[in-house]
Amino acid sequence: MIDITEIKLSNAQIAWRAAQDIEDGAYVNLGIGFPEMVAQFQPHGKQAIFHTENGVLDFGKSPDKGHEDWDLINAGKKAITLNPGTSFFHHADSFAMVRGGHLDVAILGAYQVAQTGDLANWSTGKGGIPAVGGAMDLVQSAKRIAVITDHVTKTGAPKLVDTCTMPLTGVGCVTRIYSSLAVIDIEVAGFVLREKIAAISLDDLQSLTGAPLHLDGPLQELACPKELA
Amino acid sequence: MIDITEIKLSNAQIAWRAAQDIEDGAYVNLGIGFPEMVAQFQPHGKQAIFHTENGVLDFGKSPDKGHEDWDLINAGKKAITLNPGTSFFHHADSFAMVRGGHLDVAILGAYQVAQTGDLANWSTGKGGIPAVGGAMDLVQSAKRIAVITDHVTKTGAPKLVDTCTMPLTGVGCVTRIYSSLAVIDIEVAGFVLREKIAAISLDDLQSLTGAPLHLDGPLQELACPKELA
Amino acid sequence: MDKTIQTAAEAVAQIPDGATVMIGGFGGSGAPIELIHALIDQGARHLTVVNNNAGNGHVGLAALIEQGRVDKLICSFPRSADPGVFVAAYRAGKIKLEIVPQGTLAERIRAAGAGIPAFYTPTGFGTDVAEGKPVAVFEGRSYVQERWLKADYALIKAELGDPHGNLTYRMAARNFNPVMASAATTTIAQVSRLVPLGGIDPEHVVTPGIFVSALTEIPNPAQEEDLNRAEAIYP
Amino acid sequence: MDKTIQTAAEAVAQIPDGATVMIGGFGGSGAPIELIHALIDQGARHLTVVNNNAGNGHVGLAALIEQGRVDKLICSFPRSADPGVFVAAYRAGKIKLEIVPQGTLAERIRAAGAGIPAFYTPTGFGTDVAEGKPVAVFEGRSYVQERWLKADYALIKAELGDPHGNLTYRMAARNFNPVMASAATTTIAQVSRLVPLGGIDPEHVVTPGIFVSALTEIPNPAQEEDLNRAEAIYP
Repeated sequence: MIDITEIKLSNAQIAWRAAQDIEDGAYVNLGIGFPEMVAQFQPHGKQAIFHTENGVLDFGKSPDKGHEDWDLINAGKKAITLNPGTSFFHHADSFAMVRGGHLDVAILGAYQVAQTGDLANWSTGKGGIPAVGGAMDLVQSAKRIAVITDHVTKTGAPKLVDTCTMPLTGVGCVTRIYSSLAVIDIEVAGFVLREKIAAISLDDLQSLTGAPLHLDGPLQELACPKELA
Repeated sequence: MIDITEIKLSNAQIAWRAAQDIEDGAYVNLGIGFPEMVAQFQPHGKQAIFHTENGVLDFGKSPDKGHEDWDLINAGKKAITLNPGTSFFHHADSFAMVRGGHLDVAILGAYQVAQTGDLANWSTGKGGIPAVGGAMDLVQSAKRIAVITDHVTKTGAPKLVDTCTMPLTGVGCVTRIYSSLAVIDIEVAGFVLREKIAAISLDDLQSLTGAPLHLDGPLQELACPKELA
Repeated sequence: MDKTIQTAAEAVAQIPDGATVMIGGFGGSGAPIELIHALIDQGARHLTVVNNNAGNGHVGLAALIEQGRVDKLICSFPRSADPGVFVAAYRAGKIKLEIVPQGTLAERIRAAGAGIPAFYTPTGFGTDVAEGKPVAVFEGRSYVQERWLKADYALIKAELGDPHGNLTYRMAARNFNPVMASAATTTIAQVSRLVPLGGIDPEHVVTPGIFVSALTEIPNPAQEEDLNRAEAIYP
Repeated sequence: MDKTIQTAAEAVAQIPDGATVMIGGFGGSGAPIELIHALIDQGARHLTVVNNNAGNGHVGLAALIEQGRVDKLICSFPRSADPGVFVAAYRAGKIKLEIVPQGTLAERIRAAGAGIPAFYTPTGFGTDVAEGKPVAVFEGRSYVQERWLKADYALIKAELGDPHGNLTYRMAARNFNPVMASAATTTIAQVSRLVPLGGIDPEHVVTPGIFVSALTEIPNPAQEEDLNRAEAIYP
């Protein structure tokens, strides 16, 4: 198997790439953990508005250490700050926003994504204690569901698969994957490759992917700022 | 048929009688029109808290003429005032209070009440334009549903009936009727007479009632302040 | 991002013939009179309107009906001090009426905004309004299934608004406005005062901006009750 | 009418063994630590607890679990920085776990408060959490039927409270507290500041007093995060 350690994108680069597609004025929910990083890379002149499940819309960046207020946190329980324009609301209202289709984009992590758009990201199914949080609500309801993820697991197994073997978070919900090697849309045909990093061949990329990669129109180079590597 | 014009209670007296049963601290909704009058007769030392469907809890009495604020109205579109303790909320939250069973008492008017507790008070069924408002929600959900009404229609027909002939507002919902002649509970047996005005005989009262009046325990005199007559 | 629009006319310009339009308010309180009048001027026809009532006098919703723009009205209580316009249109067969219990109306609108296609309510069980609807028993009690109610547009009235569309309301004028804001594809708010971003305390926002597409400042908005006492007629 | 109670101990005194208790908060924000600790002192056992999480460290909900008082936990996310107490109890078979997606949890609680016994949601369709639940198709899309979730008691944390039980919250500490307040037979609030009647602007009330049975003032309430950073253990 090809060793991608040296060529694959860093998490920061993946997050940067995902951030480029967020339109000005979009309402965005970022999953807890790695996806939170996307907020750092909003392109100049495009201002996204971030929603967090625990009842805050239009919040600001992390406070300096020592300036946290633990009543002002995001869904990952990390401290956030106020923006001019912030609003607070209770949990049922917060998920009314989610379920009602008012979010433009949700960006989540993944254990597995199937070529049908099925997502598994809440339970490994191996006897660990399951924890679903707001993921199942988000994936059914935001107008666009994107995943950011390493292209393969730590042991080199594909995370982009024919059929998910882990418990599903949602059925047919993901429409775009930003991986450490490529940008892939999910359409009727399955995985449609839009961009790949220059350092990997199409054949090698296919060998690391658990279902066929289709081409439809021009294939772009996936280029990210080197300083984020 | 007996003429009750001279002996029957006034609307104010009926409203007064209904007000005596409202417990201190009770949350109460008064239907639009005649039932609104109940608020004027809260017994000394008992403070009810009034809810109106259009999103106000714990409001005060009517303002003086010329001091109305038309953003501060009740469900009957009459001007009200603020109390210390008033709160505002939107319509879905207001009916969450109603439907969720948080009101202790709702007092409504009636076209007909059946001995089963069925209530008809929204449509005469005669080709008039129907208007239901919040009545159907109230009658299904408040902990106690009481009706205040004349005992008979303007033409002398019973309003307390065996079976409602007009379109129903709710099924089996009314538990007490304060009429212009009597106080009647609705129980498994049907109409159970609790109080009647001294000036009418039991036989005459029965003749003005469309279903059997049962006795269960002592029959009290229905006595109301004469100055309200 | 700035959602503010200069005039009511511009705010309602895109509403097409045949649109379903929710109009906030309970009677006159919270009724967006200026937006409704702008919609009359704009000329859209064959509208389905969702409102608690059916208009009063000859202004606001009553005027929209009087101008023959409303094919169907979904409401809970088509009575008012002066319901003549609606009554005449209804009796002439010019307007269809769907009566919905007030709490069910509010919850159907809230459900649309919250992505809930159907829910069960005890309201209306055993009555005419339950006719043709599925019934189910939960824990021994019977309930009626009701469906969400969505709209293409919502016209609402708020008190303060900021450029992101965060809104507050004034007293009982809140009523249907916040739930309607959440249930329409496009929500247009008239605000009595436009404040800068940050001008509304985050704890006091009632409608977060995510539910608002556009807002326009109408200082000193007309109150339906005052117009009717002055026997106003629009246009 | 005055719903204020002098001490947390008195406020929770009536909670019986076997009760279902909703506890507000999302992680530590909005968690009524003093009420939970009073419940630990009070001694009630075999509780079913509804909370978004499963405790963190050895205080609050984690301490209640560590003391063996909780037979079953209904939550969306039983992970935290230090979930050891829950994990140990779960692995030892001492506590049952029902996992509910967070939005479904919030809506089931809201439905209980709003008198809606069941509703349909797209959330969880086609996943393990939909197993055994009715499914229905509306307008071509599949939805799962979810049921209301009621409780005997709710323990919540608020910022301001008045003698009628009107409440406000502090920033993201609002979270589950208002919906839980509406869904329990008896709702007990700890408030950081008790104000006289009229001390809360009617426009700013988040939980109207109708949902609150009793409230007690706990000035300067403990923050779970601070306790855990200080490695506190209760009792």
